Amino acid sequence: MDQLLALVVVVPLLMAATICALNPLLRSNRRVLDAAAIVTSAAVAVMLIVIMFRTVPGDATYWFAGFRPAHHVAIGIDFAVGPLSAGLASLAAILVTASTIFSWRYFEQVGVYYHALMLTFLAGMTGFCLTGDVFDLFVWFELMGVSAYALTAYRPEERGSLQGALNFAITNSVGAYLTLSGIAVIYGRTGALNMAQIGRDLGGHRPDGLVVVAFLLIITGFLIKGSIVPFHFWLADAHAVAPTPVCVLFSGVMVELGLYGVARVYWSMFAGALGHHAAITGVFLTLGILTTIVGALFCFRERHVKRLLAFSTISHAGMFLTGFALLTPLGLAGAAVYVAGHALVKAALFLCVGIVLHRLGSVNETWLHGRGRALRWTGVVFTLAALGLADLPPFATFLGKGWTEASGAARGLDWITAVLVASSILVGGAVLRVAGGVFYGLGDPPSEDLEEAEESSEETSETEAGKDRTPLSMIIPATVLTMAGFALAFWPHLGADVQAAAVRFQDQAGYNATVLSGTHITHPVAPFRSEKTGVTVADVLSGAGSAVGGLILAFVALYWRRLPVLRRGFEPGTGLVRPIRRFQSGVVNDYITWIVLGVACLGGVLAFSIR
Amino acid sequence: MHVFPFVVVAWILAVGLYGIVTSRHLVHQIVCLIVVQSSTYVLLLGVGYRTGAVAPYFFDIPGRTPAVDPVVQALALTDVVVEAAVTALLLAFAVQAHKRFGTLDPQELVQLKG
Amino acid sequence: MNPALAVVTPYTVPAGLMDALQVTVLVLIAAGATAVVVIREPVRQVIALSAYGVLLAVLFLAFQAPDVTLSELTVGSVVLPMLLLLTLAKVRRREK
Amino acid sequence: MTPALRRWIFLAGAAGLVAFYLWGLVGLPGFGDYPGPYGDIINRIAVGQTNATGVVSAVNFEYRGIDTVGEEFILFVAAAGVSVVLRHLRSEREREALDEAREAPPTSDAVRYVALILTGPIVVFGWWLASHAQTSPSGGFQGGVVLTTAFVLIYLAGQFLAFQRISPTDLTEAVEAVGAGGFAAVGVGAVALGLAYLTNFLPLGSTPGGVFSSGTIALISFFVGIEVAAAFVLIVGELVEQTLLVREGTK
Repeated sequence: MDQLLALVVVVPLLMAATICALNPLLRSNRRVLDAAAIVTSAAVAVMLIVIMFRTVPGDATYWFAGFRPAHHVAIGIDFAVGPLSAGLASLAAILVTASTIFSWRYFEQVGVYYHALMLTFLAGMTGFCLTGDVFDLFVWFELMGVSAYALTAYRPEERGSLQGALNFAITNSVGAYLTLSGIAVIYGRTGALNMAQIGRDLGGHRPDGLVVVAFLLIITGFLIKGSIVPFHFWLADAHAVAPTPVCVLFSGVMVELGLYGVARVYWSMFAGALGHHAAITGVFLTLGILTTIVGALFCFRERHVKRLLAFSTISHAGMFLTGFALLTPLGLAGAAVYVAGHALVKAALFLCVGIVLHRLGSVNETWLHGRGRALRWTGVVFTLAALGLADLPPFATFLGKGWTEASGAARGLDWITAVLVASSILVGGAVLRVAGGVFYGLGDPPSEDLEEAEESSEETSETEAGKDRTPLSMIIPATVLTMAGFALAFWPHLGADVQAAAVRFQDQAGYNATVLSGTHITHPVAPFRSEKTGVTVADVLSGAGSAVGGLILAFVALYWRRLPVLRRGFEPGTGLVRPIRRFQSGVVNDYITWIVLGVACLGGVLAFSIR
Repeated sequence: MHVFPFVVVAWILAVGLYGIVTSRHLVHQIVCLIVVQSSTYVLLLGVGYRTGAVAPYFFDIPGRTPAVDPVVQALALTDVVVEAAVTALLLAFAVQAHKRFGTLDPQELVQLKG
Repeated sequence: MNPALAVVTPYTVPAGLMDALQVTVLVLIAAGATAVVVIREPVRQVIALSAYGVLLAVLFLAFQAPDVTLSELTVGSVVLPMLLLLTLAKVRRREK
Repeated sequence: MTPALRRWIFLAGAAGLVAFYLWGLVGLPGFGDYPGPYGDIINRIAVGQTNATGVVSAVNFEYRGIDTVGEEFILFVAAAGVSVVLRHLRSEREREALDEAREAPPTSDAVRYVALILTGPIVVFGWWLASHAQTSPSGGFQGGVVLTTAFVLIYLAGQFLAFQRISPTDLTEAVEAVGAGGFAAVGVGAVALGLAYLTNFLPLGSTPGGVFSSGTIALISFFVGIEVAAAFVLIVGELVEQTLLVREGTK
C-alpha cells in the first residue's frame, strides 16, 4: 500500500482548508499564501511523478479505509493507478505549480480564496485521474467543476466573466447530471460501482440497450468537459473571461481530463461489452475530426487572443479524441504524448498572453499589432511555443500527432493525416500570425471588427496594466514550460514506454485482475497489436510540414492586403466561417438545445450500429 | 409498477431540460436545473429499492431482515449536497449578473459571441 | 444487540398499500416537476419548488430512505427556496 | 436562434433523448428487484464491522468515506465561490449603507417571538441529528442544515446585526474550514498509524448503536455537521447582506 496515492488528494485539500481557517492572519500576508500554494502543488507534482515511475512495472491500487475486495467484490473505493493516469495527474500538478508561480506578481490583489480554489481544483483533477470507482469519478468531476466555475467568475466585476461562468456552470452541470444518470443505470444492472467489477460483470454479454444508454450518458458529461462538437460552445466563453493563469489549467489539462474520462470509462467498463466495434471507431472518429476542423476554422478567424487559443484547444481536443477513437495502443499513446506536449506549449502561450495583458493591457490582436516589440523575450517564447503548437519537430507534439497518424494509416485511415495536418496548419498559422503581428509588427494589422473590439475592451482589470518590466516570476514559468515541451521528445524510449502503458490501459482483463484480485497478470489481449514507435520520416515530414505550412499561412494572413490577388472585400477566414458563427450565440439556452440534440443523434447512431 | 418509476424519471429529466431551454429568467433556469437533478435522486433510489424490504437501520430489528440498498441512499445524499452547492454558486452568479447587466434574461446576458 | 429489541418484528406497510402510495406520489411528482417548470413567475415557482421538495421527501420515505428524506426536506424545501427567495428579493428591489 | 426555432429543435432532440433513455431504462431489473450485490453485502457486514446501526452513515463515512470528503469540499468550494463573487459587490460606500441598514430590522413582533421560541429546540434537534449518525436516520449533513435553520431563525427573531454577532464572517469561515479540514485530518490519523486513509482507527465501543460507538464515524459526522452548518450560514449571510444593501439603496 502506497500512502502517496491518498496523500496526493488529501494534501491539497487539507492545505486549502488550512489557509481558509487562517484567513484573518494571512489576508495581509499574501506571500505566505502564494508560497503555500506553490509548495503544495509542487509537492503534489513530485509525488505524482514518483507514483508514475513506480507504476511502470504494474498498476498500483489503494483501498480507502482498508476495505479490500471480498471474494472479488469491491466494498470500498479504490484508486487504481497506471502510468498514464498518474502522468496526466502530474501534468495537472505541474501546470498548477506554474500558474501559481505566475500569479505571484500577476494579481494586484488576490484573496485567500484564489489559492484555496486552485488547490481544490488540483485535488479534483488528481482524484479524477486516479480513482477506480465510477461514482467517485463523478464526485471528483464535480469538485473540479465547481472549483472551475468559481475561478472563472473570479473577477465578477466584469460582465463577460459572469456570462462565461454561467454558461460554463449550466452546461457542465447538465452534463454531470447525465453522467450521474448513466452511473445509476449501470448500477441498477450490475449492483457495483467499482469500474473493474462493472467491466467484469458486463463483459461477455451482448450489449443491450441499457449498456449502450449507460455508456453514452456517462460519457456525455465528459464530452462536454472535453469540448467535443456539438458540446463545445461553453469553452470559448469561459476561456475568454477566466483569469489567464486559470486558462492555463482549463486549456492545458481540464479539457483533456474530460477525454481521459471517456477513455477510462470505455476501457475499464465497456470495452468488453461493446466490443471493439467498428461503430465505436466510426462514432468517435467522426466527432474527433469534426471537432478538429470546427475548432481550427474558428481559431483562425478569431482576433481576441485568449479566445483564439481557446478554439485551438477545441481543435486539439478533436485530435486527441481521434487518437482514442482508433482504439489501438499506438493511437492512445500518440494521444497521451500529444496531450502532454500540447499542455506544456499551450500553457506557455497562455502565460505569454498574461504577460502581454500585464504589460500592455489588451488581448485584441488588432490593437496589439506591433505594440509588443518591446517584449523581446516574451515574443521569442511565444513564437517558439506557437511553433510547438504547430507540431514543429522536435517538440513532443509532432511525435504525438505522428503516432496518431501512423496508427490511423495502419488501420487504413490514411486520410486522417491530411485532416490533422490541415488543421495544424490553420491553428499554427493563426497563432504564428499573432506572434508575427504582435511581437514583430509584421504585415498589416487585421481589419477591426467593431463587435469584437467591444468584446475585448473589458480586459484590463485582472492585472494592473502598463508595467515597464516583465517580472521574472512570469517569464520563467513560460520559458521552462516551452523547454519542457521541447525536451519531452528526447525522453529515452518515450514511444515504447508510453505504448506499453497504453497497452496496459487497454487491457481490461489485466486491470480487473489487478483491482479485484490484487495480482498482476500481463496478457495483452487487446484487439490491436503494439506498433513500431520510433521516429519515422513520415512523423518528421508531417510535423515539419504542419509548422512550415503554418508559417506560410501566417505570412499570407499578415501580408494579405499587399498580395495582388483577391485584395478587396475578402479577409481570409471571415467569409468562410460567418454562417457557423451564429451557433456560438452566447445564449445558454441554445447550448443546452445542441447538447440535447447531440445526445439524441449520438444515441440514435449507437443504437442502430451496436447491437 | 415494473418500469413506471423510471418513466417518471425520464419525464422529469425532459421537463427540466425543456424548462432550461425555454427559460427567459435566470433564476427560473436555475430552478429548472434543480428539477433536472431531481430526476437522478428518483432514479438512484428507484434502482436500489426492494419490494417489501425495510430501511437499512438495524437498531431495533434483527440484522438479517431484508433491507433496501443503503449504497444508493448514500449516493443520493452526496447528490443532494452537490445540488445545494451548485445552486448556491449559480445564484451568486445570478445576483452579480443582474447587477452588471441589469437583466436576468439569458438571451440578453450576452457579452461574448462568435 | 439488546435481546429484548431483537424479537420485535418490524412493522411493514402491506404491499398493495405501499404500491398505491408510491404510484400516487410518483404521479404527483411528475405533475409537480411539470408545474415547477411551467410556472414562469419566479416567486410562485419557488413556492412550487418547495412543495415539489416535500413530494420528493414523501417518495423517498416510501422508498425506505429516511436519511435522504430528511436531507431533501431540509435542503430541497427549506434551504434552497430560502436562497432563491433571497436572490429574488435582491433582484426585484433593484428592478423597482 | 429564435425561441420558436430553438423550441422545435429541442423538442425533436428531446423526443430522441427520451426514447433512447427509455430504451436503456427498460433493461433495468424492474422496480423493486434490486439485484445486489453491493448493498446486500454492506447490509450484512456493516453492523458487525463498524458498530453503526445506521448503515447509510456507515457507507457515507466509512465504506465510501472518500466520496464524502470530496462532497464536503464541494460545499466548501461553493461557500468560497459565493464569497468571492458577492464580496466584489461591496464598495466602501455600500459598506456604510450596510451599517445603516443593520439598524432597521423589518420583522413583525409575532414572527420574532415564534422564531425565538423555535430556536432552542431546533439547535437541540440539529445537534441530536449530527451526533446520532451511527444509530438512526440522521447524520452530520442533516444536522448541519438544521443548525443553519436555527441561525436563520435568530436572524428573523432579532435583526441582521444579531446575525452578524452570532456568526462573524471570519469565525464562520474558520469553523467551516476546520470542519472540512477536520474530516480530512481524521483520515490522516489512520495514515499516521500506517493504515489506509480513513480507516476507522478509534475503538468501536461495546454496543452497536451507542452515541459513542462506531469510532471515527461519530467524529466525522461531527465535523461534517459543523462544516455544513458554517457553509450554509456563510452562503445565507452573503445573500442576506446583498438584500439589505439594496433595501437601503431604494429608500
